[in-house]
Amino acid sequence: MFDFLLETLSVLILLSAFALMANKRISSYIRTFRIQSISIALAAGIMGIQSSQAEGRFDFLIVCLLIVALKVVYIPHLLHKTYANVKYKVEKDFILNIPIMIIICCGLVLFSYFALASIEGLGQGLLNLQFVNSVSVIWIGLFFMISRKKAIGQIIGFLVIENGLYIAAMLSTNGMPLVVDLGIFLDMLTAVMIMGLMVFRINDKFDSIDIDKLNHLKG
Amino acid sequence: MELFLPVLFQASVLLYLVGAIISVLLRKREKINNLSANLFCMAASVLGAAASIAKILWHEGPLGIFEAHSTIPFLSLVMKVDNISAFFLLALFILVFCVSIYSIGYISHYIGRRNVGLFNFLYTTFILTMILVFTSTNAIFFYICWEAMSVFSYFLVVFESEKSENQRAGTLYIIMTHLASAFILVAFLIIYSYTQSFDLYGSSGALPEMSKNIIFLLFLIGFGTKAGLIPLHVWLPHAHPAAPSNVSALMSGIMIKTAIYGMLRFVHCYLGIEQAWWGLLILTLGMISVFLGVAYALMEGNIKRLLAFSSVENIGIILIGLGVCFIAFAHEQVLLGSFALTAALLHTFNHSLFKGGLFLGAGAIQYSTQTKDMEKLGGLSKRIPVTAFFVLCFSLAISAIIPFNGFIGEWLTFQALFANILPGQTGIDILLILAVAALGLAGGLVIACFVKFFGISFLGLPRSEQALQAKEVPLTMNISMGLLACLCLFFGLFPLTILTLVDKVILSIGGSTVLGELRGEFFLLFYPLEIAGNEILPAAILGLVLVMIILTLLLLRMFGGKYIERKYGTWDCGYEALTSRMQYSATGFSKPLQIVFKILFRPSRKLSAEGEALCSSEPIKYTTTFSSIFEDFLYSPAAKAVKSFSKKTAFRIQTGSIHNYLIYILVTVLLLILYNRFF
Amino acid sequence: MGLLLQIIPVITVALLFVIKKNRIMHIISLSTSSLLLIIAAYLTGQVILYGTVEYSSLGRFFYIDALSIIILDIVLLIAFMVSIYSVGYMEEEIRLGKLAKRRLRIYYILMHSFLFTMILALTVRNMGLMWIAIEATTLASAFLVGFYSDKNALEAAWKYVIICSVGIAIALLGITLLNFSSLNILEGRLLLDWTALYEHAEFLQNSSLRLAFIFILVGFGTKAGLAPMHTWLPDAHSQAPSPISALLSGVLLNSAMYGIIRTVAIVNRNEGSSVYTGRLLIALGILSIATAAIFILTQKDYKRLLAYSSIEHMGIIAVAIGIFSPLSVFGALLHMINHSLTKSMLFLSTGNILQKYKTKEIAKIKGVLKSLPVSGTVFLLGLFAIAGTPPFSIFASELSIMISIFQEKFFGLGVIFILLIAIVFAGIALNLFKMFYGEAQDKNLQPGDGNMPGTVCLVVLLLVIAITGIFIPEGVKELIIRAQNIIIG
Amino acid sequence: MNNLIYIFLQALTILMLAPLVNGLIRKMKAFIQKRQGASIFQMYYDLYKLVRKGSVVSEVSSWIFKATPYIFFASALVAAMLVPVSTIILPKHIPGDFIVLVSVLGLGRFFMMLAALDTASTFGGMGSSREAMVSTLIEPTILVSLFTIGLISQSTSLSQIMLTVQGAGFPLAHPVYIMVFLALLIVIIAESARIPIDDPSTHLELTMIHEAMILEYSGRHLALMEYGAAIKQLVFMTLLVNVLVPHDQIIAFTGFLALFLSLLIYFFKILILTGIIALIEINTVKFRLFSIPNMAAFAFILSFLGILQYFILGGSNV
Repeated sequence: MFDFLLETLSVLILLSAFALMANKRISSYIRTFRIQSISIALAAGIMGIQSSQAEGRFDFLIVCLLIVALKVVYIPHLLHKTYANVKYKVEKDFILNIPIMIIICCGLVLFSYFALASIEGLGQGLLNLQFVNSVSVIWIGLFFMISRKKAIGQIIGFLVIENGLYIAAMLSTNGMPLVVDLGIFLDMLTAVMIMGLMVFRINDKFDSIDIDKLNHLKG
Repeated sequence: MELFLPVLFQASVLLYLVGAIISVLLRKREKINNLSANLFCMAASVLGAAASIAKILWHEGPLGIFEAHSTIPFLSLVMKVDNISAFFLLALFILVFCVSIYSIGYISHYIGRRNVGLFNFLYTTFILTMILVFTSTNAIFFYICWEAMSVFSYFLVVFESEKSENQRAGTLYIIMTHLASAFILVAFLIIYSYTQSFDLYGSSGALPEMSKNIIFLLFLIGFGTKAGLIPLHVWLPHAHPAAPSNVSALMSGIMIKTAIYGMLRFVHCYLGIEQAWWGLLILTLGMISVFLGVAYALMEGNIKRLLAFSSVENIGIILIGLGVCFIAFAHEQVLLGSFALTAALLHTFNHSLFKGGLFLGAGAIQYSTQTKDMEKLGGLSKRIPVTAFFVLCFSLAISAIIPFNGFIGEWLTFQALFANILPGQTGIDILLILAVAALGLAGGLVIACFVKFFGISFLGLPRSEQALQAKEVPLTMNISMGLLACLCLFFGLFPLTILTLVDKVILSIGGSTVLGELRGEFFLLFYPLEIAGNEILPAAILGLVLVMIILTLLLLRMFGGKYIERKYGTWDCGYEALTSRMQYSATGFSKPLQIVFKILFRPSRKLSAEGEALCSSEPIKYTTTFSSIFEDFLYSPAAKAVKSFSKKTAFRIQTGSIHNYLIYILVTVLLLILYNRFF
Repeated sequence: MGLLLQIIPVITVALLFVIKKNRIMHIISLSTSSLLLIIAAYLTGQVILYGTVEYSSLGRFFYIDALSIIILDIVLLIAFMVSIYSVGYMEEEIRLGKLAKRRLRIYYILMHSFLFTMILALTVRNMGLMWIAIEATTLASAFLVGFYSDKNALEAAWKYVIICSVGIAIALLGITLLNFSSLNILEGRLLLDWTALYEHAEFLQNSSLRLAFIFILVGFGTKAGLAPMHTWLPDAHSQAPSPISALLSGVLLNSAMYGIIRTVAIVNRNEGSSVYTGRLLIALGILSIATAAIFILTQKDYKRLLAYSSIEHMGIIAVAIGIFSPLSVFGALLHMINHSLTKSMLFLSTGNILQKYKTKEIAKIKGVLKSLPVSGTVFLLGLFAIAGTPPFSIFASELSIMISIFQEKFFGLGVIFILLIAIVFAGIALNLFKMFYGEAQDKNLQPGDGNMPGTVCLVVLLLVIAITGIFIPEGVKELIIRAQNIIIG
Repeated sequence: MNNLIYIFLQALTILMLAPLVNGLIRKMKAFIQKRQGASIFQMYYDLYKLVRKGSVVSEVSSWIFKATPYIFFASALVAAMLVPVSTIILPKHIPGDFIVLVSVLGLGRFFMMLAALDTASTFGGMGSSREAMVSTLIEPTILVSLFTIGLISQSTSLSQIMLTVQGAGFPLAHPVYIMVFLALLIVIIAESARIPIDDPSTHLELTMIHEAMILEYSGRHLALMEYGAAIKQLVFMTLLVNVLVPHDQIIAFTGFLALFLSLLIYFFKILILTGIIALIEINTVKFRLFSIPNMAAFAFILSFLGILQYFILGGSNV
């Protein structure tokens, strides 16, 4: 029953990644990201309950709370603020048109399946094809960064990668040791804050957050 | 001997070190600094020269001098002297002695203007590195010294760095020589990978046949570049003129010979000659260098560039000897090979003397006129007569004119070729005959070239104010040139003195003696030189010439009575306004040959007159420029191609768009995953 | 004692928050770095005596062995030099008005937290923590890269953060897989524990380990500046303040490479051969060298040129690790040391040049030797050194790497390797040497290199690399050999 | 000691004969042109006259200008010592071989060219630069042809060569020798500044080479230069006739009579050669300066074909 839930969630996460890919507006990026984070939090919570029943570990629950606090509440809010502050007109943000990008993403999913299929012991117990889903979320996140021109888009992409990583870690190995998990959260938080700060600065200097304008350093 | 000789060598090396250190310490006291550094060099050279002669005459086999091992793997300093090293060292020490005397005077015009301390430091260490190159027994240590030599000489080349052409010359030089030494390094490492040792005196038995050929080619490229072998010579005519003249004397006199040493040491002694085509290749390249080198020299208007090109030619002569030697050894004809080797070694020695002298002479010209441009010189034989006389001697020597030492080398080379032409090896024979022809043509061109060099810059009327104001050079400079001139004459008259040394050297590397027994009752007094039944008596020839001159004078006195002389202006067709601009210019002198060999120089001329008609009385400007085939068709296109390629790719890769950068990462990951799946 | 290593920087940062006066800040930073250096020396002694330094407290968290102490020593030595140099440099910057007085505080805070993260990365036992520390280095140095917050600096910083974070994220995936591969062998508290992983390397699950290696290689490779993930490096190095460029190039790259080496050790042990990792490392290494060579041949900006040369040297190290013979690993470690010292020296001297000429364009600079007698000379000699000219130390390490390549009879590789290095030399000579000679354009440029203590540092470094080119102290050699044994086993 | 005497003897022979040869050539030309022509001893008279005159020296010039005539003359004489006029008085040890010969002549030429430049006159420069060209182009031919003959007799010493060739009976019938003969003929014409390479009898700046170089000379200096040139010419002629057409093998008996006879034959051969040269001079016109290279190339090809013949015929059995 738990496994079933987790599977659905992982599929949901993958779908949310696709949805993100299909989004046009920054506001909708953030919304989709929030949804994704929520589902991750759920997954963490489920695993937390499971493990607390089984072996009385609580770290997952803590992590779950952290996710809710950071990825569901704080970071999206931060991004919203940033997005509100930069005077930013709606304009075409992506380099390819959406259908093609979706197709490429499908390709990435296939590829990550192909990549991970070599690992023996895949598909038994907890570690089933959810792992593939979550890894493909990483690639999609990376591709999202590639495909979006605006700074915020890139931040989101990075966050999606983080999500993918996190879910992968959680599903494949029941999560890292708690210290590591906390550390990762800390890092991610600072990273996002720094990026956000830089977005402001870029906005001042280049009076746009279109990072295609950042192309002076060549050769 | 065993105990005494190494100490002598060590002492000389030590003295160089001390000289270097002192010249750094006495940075402020420039006069003393200059004096002390050069005196140390002279003392060291005397010791060294004595040691090397003693080594060759009275000691067989390698002589250990110094050995030290570092904590870094494969870094060990092993110095040994065997006869080859000793021979090259002898040439080095003799030249260094003279050049150091010269420097005392020559460098004096730096005092107050440039950092003399730095110069002397570089000068001394440069010599030191050359000594180490000749004595190092460990391949890696050899490479290190080789590189150090290049670097120090680079700094000397760019010493007068305010001129941008010097900087360019230096850069070209350091780049080419560094690339070349990369080839040498590869060769060493291939050797190591088979023999597991860097010992130069070790055996190359473990090397497979194929790899030997490759190694030979690597060495040829590596050392050929240093030697200025055409088509790898392009750095030479730029670098040698750029350096201060005493340094260019060392560079042309000894440094390019390190390459000859390398070929001997690594190809002849270490690898051992197996294929005849090695020799053929060297011989062919030598011929090309001989002809083109002197041809380009003849066209030069800049005295030091002229001398530099002529170095290329002389290296060519040496390589012809070396090539013939390799061919002969490949056919196991030791005696014939030894002829050729004798010729090569002797010419190496002689060239270091007269080319060194010539560069010193050029330095003297520059010292007294501040110009290297022949079109600005002229009439110097009246203003600096002593220098003029010595330069004349060197010019005769390099033109292989009896009784100077240049001739002996030339004669031996011809004898070597002659002896090696054996019926039944048709291809090689034809090549050898062509070599004879090339040497002949070159001989003619050399005479033309140095008649131009001496005649234009020392004779006639001064072509510029500087030449008119030329001031006599310091005594030391003349002394050193005189010394070299005497040596040139001495070794020209009594070649046996040096040939006995050469003979020992060749015996020590598996050759056989070439000095036949001496015949001729009366002429024995004149030290005949007898090779393969052909004997010459340079001393006798000189004696006869002198006798003839005296006789002529006497007879003239008898028949013609007293000699009456009337001073008068040069015949001016009644025009009565003969100016210095009406005499033949350097360009004009070489014009006929330039037209004959148009194909080589592809001269481009420009006539420009202020007036519209060329026949008007307005001054007319005639400029003609030559271009070197290799620089135009080989090097600059290659350089351009590489540059543009690098520019293009650089901007294709580092586009400045972060998207591309992320794509790189993604693609890399995907590729590596593929690798993981398939391997 | 060892824990001080991690505590002191934190304290320093905390102090710097409250201090007002610039002079005191200088003093604090100086004293910190010197203190750290002393501790490092002590620890080195410990390692030489006992092999490793570890504390059972805090869950086996602190761990130093020969490998990490070598790199740690490099880090702290260079940090020391840099903090000496920074005093003069920063004062000059403030004098020139390129910097507001109050920003010195930020500079030092960032610098020391950067230092802290790097020390952390080198002193933890747990791979996960190591990952965190390395990611943290990026974050700490991001604002240092964009310190002069002009357009270019900002651009460089942005690219730096984004690319490195993405790369490091991929590394995290690798770590996860590493963890996964050990799930059935190690119990909870030993998870991701390097020593444990290394001891049980044979039993780890091969397939996932291989995959893990790939991701870690790409991830840490990004940080170490291996082509084609190197793209952030030239921008960051050229835009950062010169002392920071010195830190980035001399220290950061090494600590990333350290992560790769640790992983390689595990994987090769598990594989029983170095073929799998070797192929990848050599491929990426040669690619990096080639890229660097191409870029150096026509480079207009001297700091960028040096950055590319860092890429080249990282490539060399990668190749050496790929060969994975005792000699090559020895060479690699030696090369890490030599490269860091030489490169940081070069970057520091570019600082002087930059302050004198106020431009990074090579074409606009003439007569460095006249206007900066000492640091100009150091720079020129340093260029020869970095290009692998004997008798400087870089040559020694490159030599042993080359020999190891030929020992394995990889002739093609060896030839390409040597040729590329020669080309790099050609590029350096072609582009940079013209800076040194002639006369500076603007006549009112008074000769003499300011920043006395900094210049002294330069000379000291030059002496060090010149001497270590001829021989290295027994102790250092001993350490390196131990590290080599740790890696090869 | 004998060697010395022999050498001086043959130097003396050539010294005596050289002006006469010039006279002969002039006479023959005159004869063919149906002119009276000057006496064959004219050159002796001229030399005597010149020797007695004082000489004008340009004040621009340096010591080289005055030293050159003596060096040139002496070098020509020494060259004369190296080429045996007859194998009857052949010295055992000639102090040099043909490489030395070339070098010794080079000494003279070197100084002559310098002296021409020394007076800062345009003519001098012109002369020496042209001389440089001609001599350069002709040099390979000399060496290769001499090498060919040297190879046949496995020695570079001229005396040795002559002895060997005498053994070979009547060599001129042989292709190798024919080629070499023709090549050397051209060499002689070039070296002795004759039509079609150069024209000794005019002073037209468009054409002159040798004359331009000695234009500044007068008095005894001029005499020495002219004389030296004549000797040089005879040396080359001797080389040609004695090496390629040896004659002493037909002399049966020995002693002074033999010597006399051999010298007679030698003189006779020279006579014929002068005839040939005279004919060439009559029947050709002076070439353009820049068609000289073609002629030189032709000469070189002849000599090279010669040596090819030698190889084709398998070397020794010539």
